[in-house]
Amino acid sequence: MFDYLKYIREWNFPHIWCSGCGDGIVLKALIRSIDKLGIDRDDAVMVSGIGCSSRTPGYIDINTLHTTHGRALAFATGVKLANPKLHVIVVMGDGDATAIGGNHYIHAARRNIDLTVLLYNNYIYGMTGGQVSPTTPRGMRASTAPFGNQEPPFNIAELAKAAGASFVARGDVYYVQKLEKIITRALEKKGFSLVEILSPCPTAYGRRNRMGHPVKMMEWIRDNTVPVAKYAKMTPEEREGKVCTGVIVDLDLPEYTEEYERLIEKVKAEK
Amino acid sequence: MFDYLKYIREWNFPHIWCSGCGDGIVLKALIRSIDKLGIDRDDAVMVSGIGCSSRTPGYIDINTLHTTHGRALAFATGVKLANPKLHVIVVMGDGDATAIGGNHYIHAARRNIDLTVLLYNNYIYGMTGGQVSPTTPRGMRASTAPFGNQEPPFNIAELAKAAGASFVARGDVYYVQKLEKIITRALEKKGFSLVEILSPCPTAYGRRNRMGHPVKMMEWIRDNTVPVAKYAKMTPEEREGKVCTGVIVDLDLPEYTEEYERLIEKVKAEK
Amino acid sequence: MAGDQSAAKQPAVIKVTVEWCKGCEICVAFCPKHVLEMEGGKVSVARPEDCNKCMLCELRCPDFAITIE
Amino acid sequence: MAGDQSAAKQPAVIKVTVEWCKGCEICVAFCPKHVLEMEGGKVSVARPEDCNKCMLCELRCPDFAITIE
Amino acid sequence: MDRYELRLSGSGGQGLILAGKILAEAVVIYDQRNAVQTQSYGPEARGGASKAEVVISDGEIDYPKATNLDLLLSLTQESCRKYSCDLKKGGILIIDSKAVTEIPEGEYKLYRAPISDIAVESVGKAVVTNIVALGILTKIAGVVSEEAVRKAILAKVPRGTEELNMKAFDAGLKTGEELLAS
Amino acid sequence: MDRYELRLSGSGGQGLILAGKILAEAVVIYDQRNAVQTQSYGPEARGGASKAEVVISDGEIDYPKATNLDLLLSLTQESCRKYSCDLKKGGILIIDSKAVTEIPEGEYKLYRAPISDIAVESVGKAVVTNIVALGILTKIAGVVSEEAVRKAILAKVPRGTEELNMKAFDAGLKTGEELLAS
Amino acid sequence: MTRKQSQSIFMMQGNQACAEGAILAGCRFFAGYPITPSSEIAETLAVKLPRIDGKFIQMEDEIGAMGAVIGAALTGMKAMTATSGPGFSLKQENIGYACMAEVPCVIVDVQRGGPSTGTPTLPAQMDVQQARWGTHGDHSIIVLTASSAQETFQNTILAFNFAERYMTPVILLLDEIVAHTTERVVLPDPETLEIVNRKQPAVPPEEYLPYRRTDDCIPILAPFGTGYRYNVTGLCHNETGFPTNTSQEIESQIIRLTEKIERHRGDIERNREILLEDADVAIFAYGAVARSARSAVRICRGEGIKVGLIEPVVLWPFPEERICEITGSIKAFVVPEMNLGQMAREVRLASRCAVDVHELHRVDGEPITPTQIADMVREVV
Amino acid sequence: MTRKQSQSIFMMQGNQACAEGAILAGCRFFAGYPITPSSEIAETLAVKLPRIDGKFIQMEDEIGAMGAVIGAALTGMKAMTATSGPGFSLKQENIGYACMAEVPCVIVDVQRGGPSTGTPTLPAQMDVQQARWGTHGDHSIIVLTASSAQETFQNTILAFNFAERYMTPVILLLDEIVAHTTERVVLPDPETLEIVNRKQPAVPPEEYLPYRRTDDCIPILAPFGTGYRYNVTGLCHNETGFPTNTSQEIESQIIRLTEKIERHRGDIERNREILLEDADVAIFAYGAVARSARSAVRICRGEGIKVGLIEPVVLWPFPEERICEITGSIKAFVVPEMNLGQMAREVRLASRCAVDVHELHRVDGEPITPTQIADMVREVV
Ligand SMILES: Cc1ncc(C[n+]2csc(CCOP(=O)(O)OP(=O)(O)O)c2C)c(N)n1
Ligand SMILES: Cc1ncc(C[n+]2csc(CCOP(=O)(O)OP(=O)(O)O)c2C)c(N)n1
Ligand code: SF4
Ligand code: SF4
Ligand code: SF4
Ligand code: SF4
Ligand code: SF4
Ligand code: SF4
Ligand SMILES: [Mg+2]
Ligand SMILES: [Mg+2]
Repeated sequence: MFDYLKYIREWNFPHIWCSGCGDGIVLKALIRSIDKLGIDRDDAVMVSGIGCSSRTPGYIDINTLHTTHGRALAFATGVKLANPKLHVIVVMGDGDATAIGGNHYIHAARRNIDLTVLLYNNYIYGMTGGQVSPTTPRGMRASTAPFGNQEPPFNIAELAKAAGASFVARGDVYYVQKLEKIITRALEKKGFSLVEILSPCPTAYGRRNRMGHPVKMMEWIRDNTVPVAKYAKMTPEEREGKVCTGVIVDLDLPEYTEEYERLIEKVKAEK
Repeated sequence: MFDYLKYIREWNFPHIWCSGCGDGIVLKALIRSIDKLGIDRDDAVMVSGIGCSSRTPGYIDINTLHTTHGRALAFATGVKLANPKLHVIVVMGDGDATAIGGNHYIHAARRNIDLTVLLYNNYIYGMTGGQVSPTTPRGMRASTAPFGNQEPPFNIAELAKAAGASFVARGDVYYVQKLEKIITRALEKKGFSLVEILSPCPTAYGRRNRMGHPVKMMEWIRDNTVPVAKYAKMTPEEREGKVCTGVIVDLDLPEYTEEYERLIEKVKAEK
Repeated sequence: MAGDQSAAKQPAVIKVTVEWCKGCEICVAFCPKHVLEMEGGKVSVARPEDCNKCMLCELRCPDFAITIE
Repeated sequence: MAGDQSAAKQPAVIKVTVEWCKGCEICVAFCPKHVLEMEGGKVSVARPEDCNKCMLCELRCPDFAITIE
Repeated sequence: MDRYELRLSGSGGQGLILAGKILAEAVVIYDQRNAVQTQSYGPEARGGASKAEVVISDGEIDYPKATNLDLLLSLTQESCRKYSCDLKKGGILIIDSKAVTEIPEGEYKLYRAPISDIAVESVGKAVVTNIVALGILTKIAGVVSEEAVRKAILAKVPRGTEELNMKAFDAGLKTGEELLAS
Repeated sequence: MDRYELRLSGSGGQGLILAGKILAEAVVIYDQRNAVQTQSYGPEARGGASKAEVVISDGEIDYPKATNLDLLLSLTQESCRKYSCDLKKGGILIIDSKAVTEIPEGEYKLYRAPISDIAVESVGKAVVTNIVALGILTKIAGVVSEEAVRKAILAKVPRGTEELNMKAFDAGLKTGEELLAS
Repeated sequence: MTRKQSQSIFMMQGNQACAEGAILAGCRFFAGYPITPSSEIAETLAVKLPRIDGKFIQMEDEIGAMGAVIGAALTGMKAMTATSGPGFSLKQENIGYACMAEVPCVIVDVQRGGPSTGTPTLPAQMDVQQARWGTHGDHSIIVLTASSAQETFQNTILAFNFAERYMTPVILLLDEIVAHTTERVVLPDPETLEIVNRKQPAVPPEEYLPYRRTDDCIPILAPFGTGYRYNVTGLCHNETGFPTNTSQEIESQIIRLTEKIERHRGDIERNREILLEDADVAIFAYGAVARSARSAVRICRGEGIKVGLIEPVVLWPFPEERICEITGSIKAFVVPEMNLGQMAREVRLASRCAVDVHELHRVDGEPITPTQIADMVREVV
Repeated sequence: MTRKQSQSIFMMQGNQACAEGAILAGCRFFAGYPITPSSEIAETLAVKLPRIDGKFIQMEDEIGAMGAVIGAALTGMKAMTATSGPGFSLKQENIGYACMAEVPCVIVDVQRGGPSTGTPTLPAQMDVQQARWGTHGDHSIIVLTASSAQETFQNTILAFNFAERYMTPVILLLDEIVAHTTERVVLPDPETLEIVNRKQPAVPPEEYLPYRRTDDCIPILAPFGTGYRYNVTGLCHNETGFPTNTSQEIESQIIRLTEKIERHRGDIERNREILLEDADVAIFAYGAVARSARSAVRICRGEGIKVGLIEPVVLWPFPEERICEITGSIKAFVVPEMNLGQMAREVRLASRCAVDVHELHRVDGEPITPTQIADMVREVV
């Protein structure tokens, strides 16, 4: 039996997430990965922004930092650069990371700084009650897209890739064992590691889009995700409406804080 | 003889740019493109951020809006959405567009809003005296990278592409006729059109990096740019240190303000 | 798959932390053995003997409310 | 290329706005015909008769300081 | 009437905010008296205890919050525990008898009915519990006309659910009548 | 000395800021008196007129800007035109006689020398014009010791250019001497 | 929001009333970024604007929203954004731009408790000094408030009118109580509303100077695209709109930015006053607290206590003169606020410290009650 | 910067002196974004920090820089950022976070004229009210200033000491003149400097409460990675650091944020005073203007005018009591500022309007001269 209690802040439970919210499922997968890798809780830091997903730090018993909306990666950059020995895990929602936080997102990826980023994508602003997000698919409804969203969404993973991330993957809370494996790989990777996670929001997204019941949202994930390898072989028509999951990028690139240590050595040698 | 005087604010000349600064060369190419397309000066708006390149609005006799650092695209989005009949040209430096302005950059590209973006890339913060930029190549010196830049630079064009831009191109001020053609195509394109332009800064970049003389910087561009088609055929080793120029992306995608007009029609019909 | 079999032999202990269960039905809907049911808005273990210890309910419960021993 | 030839025949009028010229030497360095020279930190038209009206000096002058007619 | 304060409480998702809005609109738009309606936002509103308040008056309503309740409706044990202390002496407490088993002490008039069961029985759906409660409350409080509430319900519920809601409201009215009579 | 104000002016890129810094350091670090140095930033500093100011005193220097000049050095016509009005009566004006042809009116002592030509003649490079000017000024102003300036130059110029700059400084000193003598 | 058939009586939240006011004021452009407790303003306009050829856009962040609003305003549109504390902080740089470039627009800040994320869903009035001083550099600014949905409706219109008349960003400061209380709002016949539209140039383009120094200190900015090609910048600029480094021009501009508001205090200042004539004690209250203050006045007057109330509709420029006048006839001020005394310091300054100013602070996320205020009034008397 | 061999006398700009002070104060982390007239601080530290195992990072923007500074500070490092007006506006949201979460750090704002881009290279003192009120929500903050390179060096150290002692962001407000004037700076023997380091928990992790309510109101935050696992948030929180919605906890936190500064005014306030004992007129001046004021005092005293000078080193909390005391013995204040009277209003408030406060404004990008001040003093006498 896996002992979650060791890793959670039991006194804060039950958590604030709605019935059927995927965020709790992700938290559990993360906990199992941390346990598997034997990461010391004292050396682990979780940094989050603002949003439902960003409330995760309240529930995990490591060093936790709940910052301002969109800025988690900036704070995390400070934490990691100041003390490269810490494992820094960054938790953000789609709005947090790619709307207001978009700039820190591409820059942290560019620097390839060793942060493990869990980006909970529920296609909506959950915390504030269902406004449209840069990841809301076209045509879907949100409180600020009452006639259906007319903006094209970001491909979060492609963006990280173009910006320079060394590890980019996508998982979901239906195929949760696969998610756990991906998170484990991301934690192991030295460099900016992005894991986009499809995590349903039945309350703010589901209800407005005929998926009010958590089970319906899980089914949607089950039926519309495709493993990367298979996705690669699909035609554009077949890809329509499908989301690929798995590891998309895994490159060996110089990591920022290691490069910085090298710089320090060089400069001190010159002096 | 081409009559630049028709398009410039003569009373502000000579301009503030340093001797050999590429920004004036770009301005001239833009003016010729505007002239060629017969764009009415009254209907054209130039929006810029803050930086040397962003001082361009002072010199061209159209509607001009010199905004805050990094925010030109946000202001431009307001201008264009409020009055889609206006031709909106956005002028930014590499720092302006991709450092502080990175978020607006990816979002304007994602929305594919009809803006013609001239991004003057001189690999440095010119205006403030030579600090490192997100486009400064590795190893090059800047006042805030005194030991050589250890951060990997953005590929500006790839970023726009990943974010969703419908037109992405790169030009330079040595091959200035080609630049003019690219700008003309960008102006004609309906949608977010990015033209990255290599424009030398001998003062803040060149001097620090053994290219203090404007002619040296022009030679560098001449010798290190490669047309897209040729670049595509090069090996990774051959590509090392080279920059490809030409049109990189040209797609037909729905344009934001047109989509918005469609939304209005739909909503009004429903009412 | 000897391990599986021996595990299957030992009946599963399915623990529910009722105060934490928010009744999302996810565990119920995706239990391959239909072990679980909803009752009064919370999960209830209807047929523990059918459980194959696949752990899926535990893995997918968002509320840390169900565990398999 | 009749056009080119006839153009070449008519001698070029190279106009320099001295107050605007900042002496960057770009026009001088890349003039294919070595028509231009630097003098006292500004451009000067040394050999107008050699000009082939390629326009490159005008196109590349950052300061709107040189034009070819 | 100087000031009549109601609080509808239960858990997030029970539709009490909507019920509060309907009540306030009934008073203002259809009974043409004055009312203001407020509600709890925030983490409270998600999952935990949730509340909507309506203050009714014939004059201006300066202070919009209900602090000295004339009537408290509680659909959950938690909300009942949390809010009953705000009831004024002699006030009215309406509870869902299935959900609230621990009855708070105090000088008030208690009315209990299996409200959500009534919803299921009357129209087969628990989602209309809020409307049933509204019917009970309309009858018992006597501060708003049935007609006004009826109109307000029709104006605010999703198209296609009017009949369902009317049935639920009627069931509530009937229950209220019985409670008053007993 | 109570307060001695100098301004070194010319165009951006002529190295006058560096000259100002050298002068101030010579006074403070090597002559162990007090000096403050300021300069123009901004668009002015790019291309147009550029200036560096040094205020020298034996006491505290409160107001750091030079407004009532004891000495003005001008290497361009533009800067001379712009700044000569700030010269105090009886002050010193040193100009590059090649660049400044229009001499402003006023009660001051004028010294002219083809400063940039001297630079080219002495070491073959116009870049040391600022150091030549520093030599002239050191001689003429008499507010800082030659030794101090010499040390300050050595401390501030790029490694490998020390000899060059010493030559230029010497050429300046010589010119200054001649000017004083004439 | 439901409408009564015969009359124009509606039930709506302050946030919805704000959106309705904006539309009637002529607002046709909204750029925002969601944030509690302001989001209903955006959500209402997202539905309503496209129906009347208006534009709604949710930007990537608050900074972008403020930028887009300014851009839209320069095309001649009336434009607005709405936010709460954290977003208000982010908008400050571009609000300063709007001050500097003199671009009319309206910024709504529905205050929450703070600093930082603070208490996102609880009421507070902690941004009143920030509204005045939040951006860098010297400037003046008009800040309005409201105590009910009805007033929110009216003052939103007033905010647009001030923006257009004085060519300046105008801030409407609301609190969570006003924003989220659903109450009766009477919408007047649009014909009866006074709507101000910014001046248009009276001269041809050749003679046009956007920032011409006029008697009223207010510039005339032609909408982009109407043939007047000029430059707009956040740098100090002269009458032409081009950057300047000349001291006189810099000075004249900076002073004018403040002057154009200060000089028109008479037109801008608006206070609602209750029973001040014979009052010994004056309560100074605004926003939702003013509602409680009204009750407190009623309670105290019932007990024979001579207490009155001044409710400023315009918080900035602060009603200095009126406070000074009132000071002459009273013995003390009582200033209840959902902060630690941010406006009380202004009352003190304006009263020239001639009478005692008693501060009543509440910063626990709960509204100030009539009883609390009445208690303090009793204590003071 | 050149060093004299035998003694520690250097010639440096205020900006360089700031960087030197930071290093001696123990700062080992700088995150910034370039902006005139502050960039030399970053540039100096970019060279120096790596040599002493420190970290320098140029972030993508000012918001990110402020975030990185807070993150670094939570690992136990002393961290700093530097900016000017536009960047200072952008940092406000995260400065508020540092206030709320009580994270020690130093923010340098080298003021320019404004609002907006304004006059990037010209001196001004227009952000003094913003430094106090720039972020949303109620809070208190410590703001220092300096009038010379030497003082900049010293006050940078003081800023770090205050930050560490009071667990709060501290702002150092400079002006372009101080920042860019190269002058003599004597660097003391590092051994002689008083350096404050934040307290470490004295209890084991099980008993540790990061925001425990202590007598001095100051929390003890263990560096991340040292075995004390706790939560840091910008939401209102209780002693444990977890978010709260309880009114008592919210109130106690908000009040404590102000109390922890207010209660230690005695330790924090620092004024430099010249000839105030017998003065009829007191000049109140800070930053570069204080230099001119000193000359003005000398000039006026030379003419027999009894004038003195108070130069606050700490602008906020404002030296209310001292000003009040001085008010008792003088006839008038003269307050010269490179703004439109931002501190003069504080002097007026603190003096309880008991004496006249004469304001001298200069907003044209030129420094205030000794003559100007002396003229006004003469007028006033
Ligand atoms: C500066 C700022 N702007 C806006 C907000 C309001 N806000 C809080 S969370 C959020 C978005 C949440 O969406 P997402 O990041 O997708 O997280 P989710 O709740 O969906 O997990 C917003 C807009 C804020 N707190 N701060
Ligand atoms: C908010 C803000 N931060 C910083 C600055 C200072 N600043 C002005 S221009 C600039 C960068 C200029 O670099 P780039 O955008 O590449 O333009 P260039 O001058 O090289 O053309 C910076 C950092 C500013 N004006 N505003
Ligand atoms: S609103 Fe959505 S994202 Fe937030 S807790 Fe509820 S289900 Fe999860
Ligand atoms: S500093 Fe560089 S970018 Fe700026 S004007 Fe000079 S050469 Fe051009
Ligand atoms: S372990 Fe598997 S079979 Fe057993 S109850 Fe859970 S989901 Fe059903
Ligand atoms: S998945 Fe968890 S919360 Fe959902 S019903 Fe099952 S036990 Fe309850
Ligand atoms: S037109 Fe061509 S050939 Fe003639 S001067 Fe110019 S560059 Fe030389
Ligand atoms: S290119 Fe233009 S500015 Fe440069 S030297 Fe030639 S004419 Fe002068
Ligand atoms: Mg989301
Ligand atoms: Mg650049």
